[in-house]
Amino acid sequence: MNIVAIGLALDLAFGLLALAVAVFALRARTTYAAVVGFVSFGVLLALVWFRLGAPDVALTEAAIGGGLTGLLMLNASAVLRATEAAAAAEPRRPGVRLVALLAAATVAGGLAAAVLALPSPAPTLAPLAVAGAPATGLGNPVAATLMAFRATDTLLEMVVLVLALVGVWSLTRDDLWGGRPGRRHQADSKGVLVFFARLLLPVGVVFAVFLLFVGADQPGGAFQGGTVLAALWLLAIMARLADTPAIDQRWLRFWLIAGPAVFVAVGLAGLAFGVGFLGYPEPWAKPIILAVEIVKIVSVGVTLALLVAGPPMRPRGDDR
Amino acid sequence: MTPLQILSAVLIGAGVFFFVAGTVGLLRFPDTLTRLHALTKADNLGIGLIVLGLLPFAANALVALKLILIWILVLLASSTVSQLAGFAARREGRQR
Amino acid sequence: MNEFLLGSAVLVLAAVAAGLARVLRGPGDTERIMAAQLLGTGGIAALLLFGATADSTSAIDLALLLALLAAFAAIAFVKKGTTHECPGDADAAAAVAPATVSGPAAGGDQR
Amino acid sequence: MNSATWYGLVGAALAGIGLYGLIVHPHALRKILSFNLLGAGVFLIAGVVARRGAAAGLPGDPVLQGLVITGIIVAFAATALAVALLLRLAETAHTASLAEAALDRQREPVAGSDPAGGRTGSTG
Repeated sequence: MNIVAIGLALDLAFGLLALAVAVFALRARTTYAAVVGFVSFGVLLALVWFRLGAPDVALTEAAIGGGLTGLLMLNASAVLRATEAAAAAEPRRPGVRLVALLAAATVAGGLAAAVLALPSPAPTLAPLAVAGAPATGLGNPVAATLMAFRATDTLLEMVVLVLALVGVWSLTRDDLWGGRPGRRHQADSKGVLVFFARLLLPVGVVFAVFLLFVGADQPGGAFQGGTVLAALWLLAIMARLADTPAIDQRWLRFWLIAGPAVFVAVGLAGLAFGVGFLGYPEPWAKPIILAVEIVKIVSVGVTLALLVAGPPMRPRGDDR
Repeated sequence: MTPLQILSAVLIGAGVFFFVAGTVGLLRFPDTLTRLHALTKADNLGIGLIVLGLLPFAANALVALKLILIWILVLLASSTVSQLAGFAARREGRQR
Repeated sequence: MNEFLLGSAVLVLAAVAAGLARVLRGPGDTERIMAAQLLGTGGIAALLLFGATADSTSAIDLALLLALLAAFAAIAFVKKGTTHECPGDADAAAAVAPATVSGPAAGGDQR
Repeated sequence: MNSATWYGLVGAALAGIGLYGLIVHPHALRKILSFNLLGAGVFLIAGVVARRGAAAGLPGDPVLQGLVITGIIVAFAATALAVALLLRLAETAHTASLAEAALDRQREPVAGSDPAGGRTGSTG
């Protein structure tokens, strides 16, 4: 067996496993089991992304798909557990399965045909990205894409995160506005979880900062680091080392808008200095990008954690 | 093959063996707590031996440090999860 | 040596895939958590093994992230899936689901 | 067949699986989950296109990879909003099924303070 064949076997195994877990998440009886499957799927997908030569995407998928989305759905499935039986017992209209199967087969078949018919040689922007990278001072072309070539996308994405949070908060019951998101967590009488969280938090924070700084030249970056920070904060909340903050606090609001605001400020400064919106004057490009990223990591971390925590459910005074 | 490579191969092989053994235990053991016991073999020994086997390949000290940190994190995580899952299984009173 | 490392990765993955049958079969949610934990650990091992063939530091960073978050997900599973909710919590859970307090029913047959 | 094409086919299959679940499942949380599977399939195909664009010493087209990262984060934000909407729906309509919620609009109770738990489980 040569190395290419074993590599292909590995890819086949990853793909089949991912499909099997996806089918399980689709067919599982309880939502809880489906979410367990979905999180495993996220881990597998991260490995697939790595095999596809996209370690930056792999880090994002691992942090979001394997971490935050899973927690979000778990919270929801715990709250909705009693609604499952009714939904499962709902009378199905005949033919829905057949129509769904047809639609799914059509879409999957069409996409598969498109994949097989992709043009060769493939169009690519990789040479352009490599040529443009020195001007940004970044060694990681994906980071250069996110922070320079397609910086408007990243800016709008940060705005979308804040808008989504505004949407979530707008679902608050009137009497709970300004309260704390999520329910109170049970005290962990055995102390295992507290012990674990205390050990993990410092390691995790160091790793998040490491991801931020390594992101300039290697896979990593503020989004991935911010997601780790969000997960750590949520872990501290689960272990009751911290409580969710009341949503009308000034510092919270400050960090929510700090990321997009700094980004916009840098963009406007670019206009003022004649290099265009979100353009960076060349020798300053890397320090500016790094400054934006440092603000972004905190901003993203706070926003993502609050998105998972959901709208306020307890009055502000209801702390531990 | 140098002696170091042979040592590596033996360690990695042993690690793979514990992964297989852990899986077999997870599939074949009769109740939740014994399955938990099998799982910790894969988690602690399996990845530990593989990390030990990969250490000679580490390009520099930082990589080696990260490898060891991964092992410690997995150890920490698996013992915490085992404790919590064990409590949960006992509270549910299931002995399947 | 590289063939050996990649082959080991395939073996670990195959073992973990067999373990996934536990996720499918259950019987309880605890088993599902265990299988997910095994998949996470096995994924990390496979990643380290084939990362070593490619000399890439990003494989190790990804493995570190997975190790950090595997525990996070598993703890959330245990806390959300099998513990009983605090009876004092008068929130949506209590309103929507007055009968949340029954562990064994979680894996019951609803279809 | 090379690895990239294989993963492209996996992506196509994932999109199909996700779409099927989105249509068939009555429970809205399962719909959200299926939608995420669908999205994962589409992202994966984008990743395959990026992989095929490997050039200039890079393992893939970094611009497309950057866009996928943006896409994953935005998909997460949308998922969080959808879950919040669903939980609010369940709180007021006591069901997680969209069809049933539409039938139940007139039965609006006082939100979140109904200790009897409404009609959960009473259908069948």
